[in-house]
Amino acid sequence: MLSYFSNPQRFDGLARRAIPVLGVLTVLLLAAGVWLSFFGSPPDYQQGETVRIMYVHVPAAYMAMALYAALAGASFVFFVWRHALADAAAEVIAPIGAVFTVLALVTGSLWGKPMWGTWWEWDARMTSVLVLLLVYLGYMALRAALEDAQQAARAGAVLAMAGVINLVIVKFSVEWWSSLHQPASVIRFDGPTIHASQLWPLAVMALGYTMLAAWLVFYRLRSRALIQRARQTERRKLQAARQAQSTEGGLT
Amino acid sequence: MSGLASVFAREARLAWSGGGGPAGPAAFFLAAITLAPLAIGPAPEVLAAAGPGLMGFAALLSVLQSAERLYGDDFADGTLDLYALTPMGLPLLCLAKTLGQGLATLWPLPAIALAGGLMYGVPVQASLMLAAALLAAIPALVLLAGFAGALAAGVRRSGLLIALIAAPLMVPVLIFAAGAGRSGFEGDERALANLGLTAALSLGAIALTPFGIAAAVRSRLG
Amino acid sequence: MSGLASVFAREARLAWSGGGGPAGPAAFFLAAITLAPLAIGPAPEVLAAAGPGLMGFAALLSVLQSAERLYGDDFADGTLDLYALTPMGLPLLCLAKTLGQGLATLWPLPAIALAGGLMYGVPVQASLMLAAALLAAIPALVLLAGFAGALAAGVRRSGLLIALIAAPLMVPVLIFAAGAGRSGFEGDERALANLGLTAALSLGAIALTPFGIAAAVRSRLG
Amino acid sequence: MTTALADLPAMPALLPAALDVAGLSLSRGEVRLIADLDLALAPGDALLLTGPNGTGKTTLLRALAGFVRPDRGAVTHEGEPADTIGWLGHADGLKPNETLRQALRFWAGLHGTPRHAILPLLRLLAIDALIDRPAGHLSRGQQRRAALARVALTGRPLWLLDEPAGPLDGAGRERLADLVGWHRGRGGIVIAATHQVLDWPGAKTLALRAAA
Amino acid sequence: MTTALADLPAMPALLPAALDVAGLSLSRGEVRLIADLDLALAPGDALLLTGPNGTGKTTLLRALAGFVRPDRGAVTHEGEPADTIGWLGHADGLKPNETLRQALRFWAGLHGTPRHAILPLLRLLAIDALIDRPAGHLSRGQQRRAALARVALTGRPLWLLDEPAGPLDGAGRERLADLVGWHRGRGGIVIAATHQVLDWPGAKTLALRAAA
Ligand code: HEM
Ligand SMILES: Nc1ncnc2c1ncn2[C@@H]1O[C@H](COP(=O)(O)OP(=O)(O)OP(=O)(O)O)[C@@H](O)[C@H]1O
Ligand SMILES: Nc1ncnc2c1ncn2[C@@H]1O[C@H](COP(=O)(O)OP(=O)(O)OP(=O)(O)O)[C@@H](O)[C@H]1O
Ligand SMILES: [Mg+2]
Ligand SMILES: [Mg+2]
Repeated sequence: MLSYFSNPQRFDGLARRAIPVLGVLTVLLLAAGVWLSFFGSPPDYQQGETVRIMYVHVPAAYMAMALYAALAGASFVFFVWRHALADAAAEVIAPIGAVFTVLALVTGSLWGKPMWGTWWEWDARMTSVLVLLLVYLGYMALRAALEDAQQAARAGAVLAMAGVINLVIVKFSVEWWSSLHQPASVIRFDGPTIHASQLWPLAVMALGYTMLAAWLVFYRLRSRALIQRARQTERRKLQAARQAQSTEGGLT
Repeated sequence: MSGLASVFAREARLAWSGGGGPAGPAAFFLAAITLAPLAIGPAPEVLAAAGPGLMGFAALLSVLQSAERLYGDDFADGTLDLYALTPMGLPLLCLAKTLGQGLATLWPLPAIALAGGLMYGVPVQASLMLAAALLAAIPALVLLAGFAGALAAGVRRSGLLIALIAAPLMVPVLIFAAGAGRSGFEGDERALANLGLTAALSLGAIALTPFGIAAAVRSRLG
Repeated sequence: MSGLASVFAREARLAWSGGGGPAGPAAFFLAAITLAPLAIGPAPEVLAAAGPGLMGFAALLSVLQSAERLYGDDFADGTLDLYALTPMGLPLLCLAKTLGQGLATLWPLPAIALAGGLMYGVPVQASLMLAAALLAAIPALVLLAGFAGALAAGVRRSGLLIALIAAPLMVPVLIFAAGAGRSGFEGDERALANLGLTAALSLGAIALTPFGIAAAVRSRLG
Repeated sequence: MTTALADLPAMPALLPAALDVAGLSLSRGEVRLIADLDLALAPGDALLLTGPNGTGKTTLLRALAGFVRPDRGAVTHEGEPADTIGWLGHADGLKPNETLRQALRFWAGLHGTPRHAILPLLRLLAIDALIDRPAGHLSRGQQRRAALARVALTGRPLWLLDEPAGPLDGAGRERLADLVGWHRGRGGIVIAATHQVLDWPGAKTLALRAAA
Repeated sequence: MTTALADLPAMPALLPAALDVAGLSLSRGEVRLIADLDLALAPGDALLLTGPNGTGKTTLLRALAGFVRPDRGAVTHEGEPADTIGWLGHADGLKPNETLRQALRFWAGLHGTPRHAILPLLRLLAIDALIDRPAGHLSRGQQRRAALARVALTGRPLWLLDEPAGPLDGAGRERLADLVGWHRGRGGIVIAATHQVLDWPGAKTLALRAAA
């Protein structure tokens, strides 16, 4: 499976077909999700209409973590098998994950104002998501700082794998430290404790977010590959031109 | 004069190309104000009271963090020798260089401080005052860090040395800048006076430190 | 085994001869805990409540301050290449090197934290608990700083990058260590549990980070 | 000079050394520097890497040491690279605040080489009088000599040297030749990138050419 | 090669240069390296500093540039040192993240040298193809060539070069000789410390000897 995609042509073929499909799925799912969130679900008996922020917030928080897991997974694959596509995927996933993290933070704090009467609270879950944002930023900063592409790839992979600790912290922070924030109620060992009328829009939105992320990842992977190929041909042309020049007896 | 501008522009460019420009200090500042509450605990009264001071302190530290490279790199790669032989004179060059790097990297700090103030539960007006005070403090902080950086250039573990030299010099700036934020918080009319004093310190630093920095550089050429 | 000891001893010696050994971090730590009240203001309740946390935070920062040189120097002068070719294996070497430098420079911090706690008006017993927690935290902090330092070795403005990389990894250590001091202050029986967790994190770091550091070093040799 | 050479103490015997390079291809950025290089060296051999600036001498040495991953091909050592290679890069690997005595004792100890080998080696390289100077107070060429002593003290059979003679004076180059001769006589292998003419008897030369 | 030399654009005329050293004594630590040195150089002159490692070549150059204070004696320039000296130290003074184009434009601008001089100079030194590479991605010798171009772009009359040819290949040394010849032809002075044999026509040599 891995070696199958080490052929750039083959990956390009897959990506070319996947991108429009993912794009359409994203639009459909998000449209359905938004409709369900606003009209297809009742206001909460405690939280009233503000509960609708949940349908934006929870999937964003879930994507922030899922994308980090994907980043770490891709890094692991690159670290062990040196698969260039895995490194490209890691590089591409990081900024997307950071954006979802910011979205989770912003929607969470928008929600916090009506619910807890404050935009921000130094509560374990919220703080650990902020720290997750720092992990993303650190990863991107490290890659940006290393000029050598090979070094950037390897060092980035090492860091991404170490950063997995933070996922554990985000996940369990609410249980470890008594906290204002909701404990998990959807993803639990003993099954969801949330009402079905809320579960449905949530699930559709979550799926929509996932498709959006996948679409973005594939799109950027492909454009990255195209840019690289263009650069390569340009370089070859340049080299050929120089060779022609030097045989005329100009420089060397 | 175009020499000044070109040095300023080059240093700003170097700060961008190698270190990601303002991303580094901004992220460091963000990390510092994120971690502090984890250590101090979430009690809102304590956080709101300590907020402006912590933010001022974190700004000082993020200036210090970049101080080591300010002259240390130039020392290691031989650029300092070349700067000493420029036609424009060392003090002016050092002024342009230090401000160029500092401003290119530190401009987001006031904005982050504003957000941070709000996150710590500091009222809006006081947070604004704090952001303004930081803005006024940055030139002074950067130049003092540059002075220490030049003195310690190329010394092992110069980061620590720089902190030791620069921190005491920065105390007055820190007191006035954090004071502006605090008096803003306490609803006190001294806030504006503190802000004014911070700006005055920055102007003083622009007038005086270039000579100090130039002397420090010369002392390191031997 | 004698190889381990000789690496440890050499790094400790280099830390002394070049950078003044523990003087630097001690002074930085001292400066941080003296400056913080200037920034935060003198209200005793605030200071005593924020004290243990501030001290933990300042310790973290002084570890970060020295992290840049930990692997940066070796990278620049070619020593890292040599270390990669030693007979003892890179992970063990990195462990000995990092702890050698860290312990040689940071041992005074717990004692200063004790004194600082008393100065901030934290009760004696809580101050003692804080000092013990710092002692337990230092190996973990140093090794995590070493990991970040190895990743960012030789990069422009690596100090900032290191802080950004290491700070998130240090969060658990900071929470438990400062938590020990805080619960000590609040007369809480969780203090001992926090202390134990801090020590456990340090042991975990000793077991795991050497492989991370070695991988980081290798990634930078290319 | 040969007197100094005779002074060199018996050091522990070298591990058996042999190097085999098959179909090695290296690139930097997107430029292919070395294509399909084959190379075999046996105990006592010396190889000089020459060629214009930027043709990949440093890159090749780093690949032989295992620091750079080849695009294709393989480098086979007799034994582990980490047990057989003595490395001298463009940088000397000295600490400005460490005296030569301290530094060389450390490296000798790490590699299990007896300490009494240090002084004769420094004498051979004519820097024995500087043994208690911190490396930061040495001139460029003196630092290079100290770094060469460090390589010899590793007791490793395969020496990879990147421009060992760059900052050396004429006498220094002769002493380097003596040192290399001694090492080869013990069954060691030496590969050196150089722009200087180095008269090492029986040394092969690999002249790299500029990439197309 | 001489084609490349003929390509060099008319640069602003050099300031008049002359160097006068009288009774100069220098030491490092407590060792006297140079005692009572007298030296006079006129426009067009070249001086090669040679001598074993550690005899004070670098120290002398730094003293001529005004970085090191002499124990006794005086260095007299025609004009201010800060207006007449083009400096090349052991280090190249390049920033790893800056491309050659960026770096050389900066230095040319700072010294008021027109930009169109950059490309011909790089062509003379055979690194014009690398102009958009960050300096950190160049080989050792390529970096040295770039640093030489920087010296030429200062438009200063008195060049002080510390081992300019150390990492250069044979062709590089010839191009260096061309560059130096061009500079001397314009009335410049060149002083270079070197361990390489540099064939600069009419160059004087000052051979330093080891301190007693
Ligand atoms: C900036 C502030 C906030 C952040 C960073 C944040 C972060 C998170 C994260 C990471 C999750 C995923 C938890 C998991 O899967 O275990 C989550 C879920 C959730 N959050 Fe927030 N949150 C914030 C504010 C809020 C607020 C104010 C509320 C409303 C009271 C809220 C309600 C929820 C709910 C109901 C879930 C779903 C829990 C589940 O079912 O698993 N969050 N949040
Ligand atoms: N990190 C890098 N990224 C891209 N290209 C690089 C990098 N490092 C080196 N190069 C290029 O690779 C080529 C080979 O470099 P290398 O240092 O191996 O040359 P060399 O033969 O040792 O040259 P010299 O004689 O100047 O030391 C050079 O053309 C250089 O510009
Ligand atoms: N900071 C210093 N303190 C004490 N002695 C020093 C210091 N720097 C250099 N020296 C000594 O001064 C002498 C001259 O050094 P210098 O670097 O000028 O020599 P050099 O002729 O340039 O040698 P090389 O050919 O090796 O570059 C050397 O013997 C060196 O050991
Ligand atoms: Mg090379
Ligand atoms: Mg010299």
